[in-house]
Amino acid sequence: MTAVLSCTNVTKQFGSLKAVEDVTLSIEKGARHALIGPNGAGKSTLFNLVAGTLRPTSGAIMLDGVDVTRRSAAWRSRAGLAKTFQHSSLFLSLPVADNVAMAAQRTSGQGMSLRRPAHRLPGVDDVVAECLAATGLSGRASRPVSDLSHGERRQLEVAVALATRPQLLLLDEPTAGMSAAESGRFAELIESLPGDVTVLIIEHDLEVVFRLAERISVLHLGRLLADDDRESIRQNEQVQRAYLGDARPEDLFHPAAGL
Amino acid sequence: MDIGLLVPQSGVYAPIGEDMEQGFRLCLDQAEGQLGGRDVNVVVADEGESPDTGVPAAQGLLEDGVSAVVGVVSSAVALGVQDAFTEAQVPLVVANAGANAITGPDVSDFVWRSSHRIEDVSGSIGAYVAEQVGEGSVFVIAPDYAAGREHAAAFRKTFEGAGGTVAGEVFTPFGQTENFQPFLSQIEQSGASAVYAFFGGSEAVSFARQYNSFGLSQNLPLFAAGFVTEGGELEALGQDAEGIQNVLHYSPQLDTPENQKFVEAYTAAYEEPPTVYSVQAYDACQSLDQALEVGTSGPEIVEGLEGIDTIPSPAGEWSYTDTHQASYTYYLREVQMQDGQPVNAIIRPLTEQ
Amino acid sequence: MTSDLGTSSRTDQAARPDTGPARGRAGRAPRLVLAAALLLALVAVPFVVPSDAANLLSRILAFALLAVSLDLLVGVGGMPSLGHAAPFGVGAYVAGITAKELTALAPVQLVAAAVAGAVFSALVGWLIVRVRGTYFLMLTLAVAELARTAADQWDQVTGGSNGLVGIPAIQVVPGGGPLLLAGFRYWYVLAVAALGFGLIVAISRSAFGRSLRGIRDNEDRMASLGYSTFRVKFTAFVLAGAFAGAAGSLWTVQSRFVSPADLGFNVSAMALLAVVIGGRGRLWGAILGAALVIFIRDEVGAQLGGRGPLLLGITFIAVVYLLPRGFAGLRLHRPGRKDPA
Amino acid sequence: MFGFFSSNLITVVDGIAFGVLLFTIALGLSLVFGVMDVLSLAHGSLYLIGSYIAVSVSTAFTPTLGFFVLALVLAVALGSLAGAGLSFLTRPLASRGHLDQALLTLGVAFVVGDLLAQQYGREVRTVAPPSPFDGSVSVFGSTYPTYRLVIIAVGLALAIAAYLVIERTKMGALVQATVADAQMVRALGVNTGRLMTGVFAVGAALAAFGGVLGAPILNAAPGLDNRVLILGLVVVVIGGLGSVAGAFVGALVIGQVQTLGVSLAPSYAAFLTFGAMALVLLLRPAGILGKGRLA
Repeated sequence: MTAVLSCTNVTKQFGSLKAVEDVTLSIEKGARHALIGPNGAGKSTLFNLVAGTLRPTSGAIMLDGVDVTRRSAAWRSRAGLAKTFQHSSLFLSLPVADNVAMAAQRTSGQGMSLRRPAHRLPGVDDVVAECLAATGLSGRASRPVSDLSHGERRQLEVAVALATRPQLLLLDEPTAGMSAAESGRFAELIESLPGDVTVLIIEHDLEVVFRLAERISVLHLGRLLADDDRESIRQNEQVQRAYLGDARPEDLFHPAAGL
Repeated sequence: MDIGLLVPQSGVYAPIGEDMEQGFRLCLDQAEGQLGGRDVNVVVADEGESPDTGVPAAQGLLEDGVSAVVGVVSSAVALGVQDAFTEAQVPLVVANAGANAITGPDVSDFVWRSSHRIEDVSGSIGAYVAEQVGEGSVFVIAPDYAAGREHAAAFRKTFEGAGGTVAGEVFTPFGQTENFQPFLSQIEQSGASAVYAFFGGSEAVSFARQYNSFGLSQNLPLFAAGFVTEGGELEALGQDAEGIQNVLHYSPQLDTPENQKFVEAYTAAYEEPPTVYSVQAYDACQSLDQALEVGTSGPEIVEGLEGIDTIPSPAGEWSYTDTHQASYTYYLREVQMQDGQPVNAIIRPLTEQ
Repeated sequence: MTSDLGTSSRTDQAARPDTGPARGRAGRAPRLVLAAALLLALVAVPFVVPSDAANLLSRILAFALLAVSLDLLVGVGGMPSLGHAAPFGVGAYVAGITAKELTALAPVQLVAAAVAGAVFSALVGWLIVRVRGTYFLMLTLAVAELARTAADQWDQVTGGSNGLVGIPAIQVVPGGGPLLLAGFRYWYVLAVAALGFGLIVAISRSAFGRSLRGIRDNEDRMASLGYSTFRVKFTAFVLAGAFAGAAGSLWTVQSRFVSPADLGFNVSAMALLAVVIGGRGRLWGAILGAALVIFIRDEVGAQLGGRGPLLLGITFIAVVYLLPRGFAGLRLHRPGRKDPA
Repeated sequence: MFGFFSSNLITVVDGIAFGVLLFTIALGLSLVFGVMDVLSLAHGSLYLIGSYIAVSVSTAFTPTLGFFVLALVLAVALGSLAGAGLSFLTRPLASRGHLDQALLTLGVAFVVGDLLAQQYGREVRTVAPPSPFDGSVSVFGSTYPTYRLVIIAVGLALAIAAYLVIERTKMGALVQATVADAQMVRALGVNTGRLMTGVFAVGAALAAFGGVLGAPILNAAPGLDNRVLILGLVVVVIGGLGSVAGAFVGALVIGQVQTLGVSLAPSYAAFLTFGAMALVLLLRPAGILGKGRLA
């Protein structure tokens, strides 16, 4: 089975600071993969390198066996990569449905279409309705984004990403600021995604991490500390020290403890 | 009866517009508010600085139903509205815009000009300059727009026709040139023995002052189209203008009884001496005074204009040519200081009427 | 630094969803009736007012098309151009030259002018749309000034600073007589302006229009959704240029004269003022803005004894403070209005 | 090659004089933009106010050095006040983007232009250089007005002073930090409102100072405000918005473009200034010394 995403010796340097250093990582099709690590570990930087909003200082990034290191974010998106943003990045003056339609119309190749009114595009409204339903936003379709709560905006982020029909979905701290109930619903949503969609998630809520991810990579100070299945990471002492300091592992890795 | 007065009241040409309005109103006041025996109401519109305001302002006057329009400083505006006036059958008496084409061979019945034609201005001094420089050569400098190019061409035509040699010619970016040093340096290097220049407004002042401060005036006599040393430019230049020989069809210094009377009346009314701009508008008013005796419709006014024998202008009698152009006498003037004030002394006529 | 230069602040706009594509059809019918009534009233104008007022209305309509096309860039696309007079002037020149040298047929002039505006915008837009914000503002200004200077210098073609004169009156159909009467000219201008306005509204409501709003709100996010933001912006720039060129042709129909000043900073600034007065992104508002601007400049300003620029200056200041969202924003204060949610 | 230089040397010198004069306008524009994110189109009016102050002083008194200095002091005082006023006017628009600020300041420029024309008339007004410098000297074998050398000296001194203030003082460090990240500075508890008013006042005072300094060679007339503003904008865009060094480099470049460039390519003189700006923007969209901020 080919890797959907593979990073080879990827390094990103800002001035003298190496935000990501020599990371080699491979993610298989259909995987549910989590990226964890303390603040400042370089998780978001690595995401941006993968998504194409940043260019690596050295190393190579492949999507589906194609070298995309020099490709733009837009190109990668068209190749099936979608990313949600840590600080939600939406179209604030537009209604909720339009935010999702923006993704759907591009994916259906109608983003430049002048032919018919935007609300009569074939195939777009269905996708919008489906993605809004999947994220529980159906009732908010015509509200402006500014009316949404913080949690709803995060859901909308996911709806926008889903509307691109991604092969690889990057979720950057999707549950940050969500209530426990919202987090639970969110996990259900990810679980319900088709099996061939690969999910890579940055998450602080370890309950969500261990619920969703089969494999987990740990970043620390820009380096890849560990990359293993769920159980091995749970046991890995090096990870515990780096990630959790001196706290007792039982407390922290108990599924109900949260963080 | 409404007469439109289209002059710049805002923008860089507003001083010219003010002189024109004063000249026009003086004539009207002297006629006790009547032209051709009819009571006249003057409707003033602001021509502004460029055609994008001037053309709509002219159209606005037509829309207001005026019987005739006097004024227009910008040649572009005059050329731009001539068709509209022809179709509306409203006479336009141009009282400053100098483009040659305004009174060209195919001039409209409804377009007349009581003011100078550029070719007549710069063309009338060419032979004199050629005579002055003899074996030497002349450098020609003017702003880079239609009027500047027409002045330069008119001067060169008669100057070269009289055997003069042109050492070089340069056109400065119009409305953008404050610093003339690069051009003055070019003039010095050209080996010219004199300079002919046309400028207006702030460019005229900057050019003539810098001509002095860079020391050119010590070696190279400056000849100019008279606008360089007219009205506000002359006042601003003061001593810096002294000795500039220039050509124009009027000066308050003109020693005729008609002019003395005019200068007296004008100075009494406005506390400043008249300029060529005042006289051109004054003469436009005199033209209408004669023409309106025939009637008030457009074609009747045109008939009246066609019937004019001579206009008793302060600048000397003149008449309209076949192409509706005022035929002024052009004078060689020289800026001299009188009681600390610069004036354009009349040296001699350059043309005969 | 905000990247959404052309728009009012996000929280401002968020108070009401944009008249964007997702807007339901509910509430549209009364507006259509209103628009039809307005159009009918405009058609009837030459019957009720003296024929010369039709000239003023023609000028307003031509300028309104320019302003609405600029609003497509500024209000919908978030690209604040200070040089929209350039494609307008190019269109005006091409229309004038076509009329003089080729044909008095107005539709031919119109198409030629629109194509010229589009081609000009494509040539310069290829470079201009790569920069954003203040730099976009300055680069559009620079290009327009260069175009104006070129019109000034190229006098064999443009007539130089004296302008292009001797443009014949238009014919609308082959073999028809020239339209010398202001009322007939006005009908032609009204028809084309209404068509152009309709097309721009359609563009703004199309999928492309939605993409353009996306660019205005969040260009980076559009890129990460797979859009070529360059293509979207470039297309908008070219389309706006085409409509500006068409507006230039209408201007020429009425004034029958083109000068370099038609490409100048003043025209660009007036068009921008019309857009802001009307309310950015509310295309119909730009029409009202254009009417007010032309009325102030040509009718009131010209009679003020040289204080016209003062009046304009006060208008600029007043609009910025009192109408932050333009005329369109005034609707917000209508009591009892509900969003069509 | 040598012949080319020797015949154009005086033009290069003149380009420096013109360049440092532009610097006085561009510096204020650039700082106001960098610190307040305001593109002030009223900046040319401040210059013209300075020029008319020079006119007033030189008509009321004799053109001695003392009175010229008096004009400079008056211009700085009035300019600061006007700048503080502009800062007050633009503050409410801080969240509304550049377009609103541009329209507002353009409106202010129209109003100020009209008021100045009412006060001083629309004729060109001239100002004599201060008497000790009202002559010419020989530079590289050409006659050159002494006063332009004074402009070079004053302008360079001003540039050095600005550099020292920005680079060596605490206030300068604060300004730089605000240019780089205004939010961060605000978060650190600095009263950015006072800082912004201060920067606006200083920028405006500089422009008015430039107006007095430039009056003896550029005169004072309606419309000069626009031309000066346009040149100032071109300079800051070329140099990079918000950068002191950029304003200086941009001013010197435009100074040379307007003198040496004009003298080398007179037929294209009208295209040179905006052509240079378009070229720089295309090659280095953030200006010669810009830090790559494009939004």
